[in-house]
Amino acid sequence: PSGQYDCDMLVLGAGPGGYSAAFRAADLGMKTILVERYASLGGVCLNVGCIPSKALLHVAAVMDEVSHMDTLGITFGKPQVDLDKLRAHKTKVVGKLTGGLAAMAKMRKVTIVRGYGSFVDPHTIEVEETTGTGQDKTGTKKKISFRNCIIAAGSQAVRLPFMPDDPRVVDSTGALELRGQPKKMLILGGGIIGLEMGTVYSTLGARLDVVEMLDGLMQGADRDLVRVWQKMNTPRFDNIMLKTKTVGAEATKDGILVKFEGEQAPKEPQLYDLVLQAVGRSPNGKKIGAEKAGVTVSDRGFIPVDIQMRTNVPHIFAIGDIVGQPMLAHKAVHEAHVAAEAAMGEKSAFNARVIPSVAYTDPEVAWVGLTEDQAKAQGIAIKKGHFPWTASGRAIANTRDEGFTKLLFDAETHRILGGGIVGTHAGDMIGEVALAIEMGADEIDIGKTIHPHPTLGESIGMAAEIAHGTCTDVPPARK
Amino acid sequence: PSGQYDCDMLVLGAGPGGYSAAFRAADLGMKTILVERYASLGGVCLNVGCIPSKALLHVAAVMDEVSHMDTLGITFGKPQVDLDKLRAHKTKVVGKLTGGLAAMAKMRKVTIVRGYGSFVDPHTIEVEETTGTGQDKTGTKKKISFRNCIIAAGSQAVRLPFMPDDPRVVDSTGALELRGQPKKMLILGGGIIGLEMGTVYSTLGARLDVVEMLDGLMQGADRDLVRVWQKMNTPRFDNIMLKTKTVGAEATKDGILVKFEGEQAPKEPQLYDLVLQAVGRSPNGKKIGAEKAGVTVSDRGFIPVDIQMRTNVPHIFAIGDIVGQPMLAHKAVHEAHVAAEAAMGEKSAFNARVIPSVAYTDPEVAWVGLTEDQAKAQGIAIKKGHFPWTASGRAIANTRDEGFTKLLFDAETHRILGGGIVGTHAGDMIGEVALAIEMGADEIDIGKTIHPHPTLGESIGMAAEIAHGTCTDVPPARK
Amino acid sequence: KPIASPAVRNRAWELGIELQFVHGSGPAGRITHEDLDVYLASRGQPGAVGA
Ligand SMILES: Cc1cc2nc3c(=O)[nH]c(=O)nc-3n(C[C@H](O)[C@H](O)[C@H](O)COP(=O)(O)OP(=O)(O)OC[C@H]3O[C@@H](n4cnc5c(N)ncnc54)[C@H](O)[C@@H]3O)c2cc1C
Ligand SMILES: Cc1cc2nc3c(=O)[nH]c(=O)nc-3n(C[C@H](O)[C@H](O)[C@H](O)COP(=O)(O)OP(=O)(O)OC[C@H]3O[C@@H](n4cnc5c(N)ncnc54)[C@H](O)[C@@H]3O)c2cc1C
Repeated sequence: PSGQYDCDMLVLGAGPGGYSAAFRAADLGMKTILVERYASLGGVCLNVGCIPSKALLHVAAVMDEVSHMDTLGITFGKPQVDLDKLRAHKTKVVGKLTGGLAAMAKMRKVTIVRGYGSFVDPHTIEVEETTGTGQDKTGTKKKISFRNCIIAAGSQAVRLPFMPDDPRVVDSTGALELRGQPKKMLILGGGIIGLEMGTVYSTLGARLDVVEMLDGLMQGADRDLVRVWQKMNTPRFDNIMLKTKTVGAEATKDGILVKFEGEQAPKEPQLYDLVLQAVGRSPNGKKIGAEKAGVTVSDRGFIPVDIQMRTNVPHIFAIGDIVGQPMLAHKAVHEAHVAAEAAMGEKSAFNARVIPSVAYTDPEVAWVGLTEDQAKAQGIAIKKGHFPWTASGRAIANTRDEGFTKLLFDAETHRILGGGIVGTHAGDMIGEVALAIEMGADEIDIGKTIHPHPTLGESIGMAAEIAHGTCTDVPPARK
Repeated sequence: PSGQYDCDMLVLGAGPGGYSAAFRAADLGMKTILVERYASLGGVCLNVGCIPSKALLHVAAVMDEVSHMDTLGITFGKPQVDLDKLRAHKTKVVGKLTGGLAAMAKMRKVTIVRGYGSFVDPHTIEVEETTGTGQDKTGTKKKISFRNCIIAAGSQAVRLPFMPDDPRVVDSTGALELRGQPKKMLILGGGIIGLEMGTVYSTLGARLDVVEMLDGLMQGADRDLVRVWQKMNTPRFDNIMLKTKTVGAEATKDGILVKFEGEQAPKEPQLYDLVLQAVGRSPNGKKIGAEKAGVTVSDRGFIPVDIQMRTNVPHIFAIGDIVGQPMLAHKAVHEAHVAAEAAMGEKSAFNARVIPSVAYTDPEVAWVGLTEDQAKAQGIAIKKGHFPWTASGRAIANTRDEGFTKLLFDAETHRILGGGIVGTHAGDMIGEVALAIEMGADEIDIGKTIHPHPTLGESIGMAAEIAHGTCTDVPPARK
Repeated sequence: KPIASPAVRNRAWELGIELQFVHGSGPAGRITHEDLDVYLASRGQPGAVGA
């Protein structure tokens, strides 16, 4: 049915957004072409993001766990780390998933075109063929015409202009390469990505410094959640520098010498074996010739879209990191399905109420929907159910009772508006809170749902009972 | 307001049912007395059940995890096990929780009376004081009168009559005492409790045999879930004897010599260092003089109750293991709240649709609501969403992708009826499936709820998408 | 804000129904699929949605 075009659907970029869009389009019967500059599918998330970071974080979590086991009666020897083998493990994990994607693309008859794509007009893209493990161009170019297009070209790590070009200065991709075991590491930016990588390196032996311009780490999460993480993680850090900027850096024989300015800046420049730039990601909107297709791109490189993920050009859609915050894989996937269905003429729309966030640190920090900070700022009256894991049998049995689960309810309707969990496996449980919000559940709905004992998951039921005033696993509410 | 009685509410037994009932009653303003024969509150669950078993299972899980870490590049020495220290850890975990209960009882002004209680008439119980760590009677007796009563006297492990009285023959309580590291252990009964304890002992070095009269282990769970557990756990067992009975046992110098009969019975009697009786639990209904209060007790010792947990005597309620299956702590707690509220004159009723079950083995097995076996037996047309964890990035990153998540939907209304998860942390995630069932969610509700990536929890969203036909993380549905 | 589950919200959007005009018969006024059916029947033909 593609008629005058080479395909019904061209998807630009094969990250979680792009492959999901292409697969959905193919499943709906469209002749689909997926253009990707790199050799393997999966984009940032599978190749240099979500997945390799979690493979390493899992290993780090086990190592950290083991280091406390002697107090429980089990003593292990000091672990021997084989970096090559660890790296190979990470590569294998990534390979399993990207290999799976390639196989599924074939089953769906999605044609993969390797190369760098750039629009030449509203129905045509030019692809410059690339080769090898990077994006080296072969010089071959071809034009592909399409009836519909979904732009899923993602984002790139931001680099500070004054950072020296040196192997000891890396972004998250470089950090994931795990080239060595630095003794002293600086994390630029106190966001999730930097703190996750810091966790890995610190468990492997590095002392950490972190510098953040704002007045707290892990922005976006409520401070009470972050406080628990921070208390547990203070031993990893020599110096947490808030409201502080990096103003210069110099590569020396002994390390990277970094200068700071701001409230908590050390007077002297500091020396590091490894500097991780994790100051944010910028969208790739300006690198794909969008103007040739007539697609509007914002100054910062984002592509504005409507609730069906449609750009200003009706047959061109955009999804994922390139359309805006939050830059998260699960957002990209859900947007992808909407875009593919909308292109097919279905009335799909992106109308999820909430998108959860998770820091896969140790403990994990997960939150979804309204935060307490937002409630305060927006003057929304809330009722809180706060269940401390010191009252959770399972958390105590796991010797990890530092966490808590809190749910925020509308003070008037008692409907759940948001929630946060800090503690081990928080990320695996926040989905229930998201479902509760989407379903419009109230404190009784959640509290009267029987959660199995003893689990960490029952903390969600308990938090709802606390809000409702019926919990008997915590001290009585003061009257 | 207790008037002519010593209290408004007397609760018999301080297990999860009893303490929750007493605390709820006190929170509602009743003058409450809690009678318990043992020194510490918490009943079976906290002292010799849920909690100590999970404390040991956690340690076992870490040990098992570590044994695979060398393939990931981290090599630990062979672990040294200090049984005394491990036992002390378990005791400390239990002590934290039971100590917490005692403190909370005080805050709520719940009076604890230590002793063995037995009804003398519909408004009076006689308590024979007990002392020490067991239930030794001091000889002192006192009568306590009550306006309302909640019976929460729980259950007891069933003992096979022909089992010799020998320290090498234990029930779950004995097994939790961790007196040694047997080389060869027999588990009588293939239920959750036996398999959990077997997991602990096998990780500590025992080879396992299990004997079960029925044709499969972990009855109640769908076979596809159990199959995954069994495949992972086969290495722990020398012999899984199904459709087989134990017909005799003899204590010898070299061990307990056990004779079997049935389909998979070995011809010769087998010798074991430790025999765990885990063939079920029987309710304590016949041991409390219920007839004196006029309370009906079934032949098997259960106390029949209505939806408000009321026995045939209107001011006497019963909850927990003593009222019937499933014998689970979370059921007891929810029933407790209902009973206390009903006694207070509130219109509460136990109307949860589903009660989840979890085997805290490795991997965990969790299920809730309708099973596939039940659907088949009852002729209910279902639509299944089955998400294999081989497609889960997080499971692969954790090197634990053997699991799966399945959801069962009504074929016509698309509402969720049940679900099962096998895999690490399954128990922490099954609560979301329970909430979905209680809320009457359908496949779109769950699938369109954005779950964070990469988590094990997102497998629930994926399974719903698969049922709906919109998942792009698995191969396309065959047409 | 009217309460409705994702499936009900999606269907309402596809049908061009504004949920604030629909009576919710579920617990706490939750709008169900059946409520959408009733609304549709009373309103007649579903209208188109401006994208
Ligand atoms: C270290 C790290 C950890 C992260 N962890 C998580 C996490 O745990 N959870 C989470 O939700 N998110 C995480 N993220 C964010 C997540 O990776 C992104 O949100 C997600 O990858 C966005 O998907 P996307 O499809 O929009 O874009 P991308 O994944 O960026 O994919 C875009 C694709 O398009 C290709 N491309 C771009 N331009 C062109 C062109 N002109 N021609 C051809 N191909 C092109 C790129 O090569 C790339 O493959 C993490 C990110 C990083 C860096
Ligand atoms: C090894 C093991 C592991 C388990 N694991 C789990 C699990 O992980 N999750 C789960 O949900 N369930 C689990 N269970 C089951 C769980 O322990 C029970 O369902 C739960 O304890 C029942 O609570 P209850 O309040 O009804 O009774 P119980 O916990 O049995 O408490 C009854 C209390 O009443 C007291 N009592 C009895 N008669 C008298 C009397 N006449 N006078 C004074 N006091 C009296 C007893 O001493 C006891 O303290 C496990 C059980 C075992 C044995």
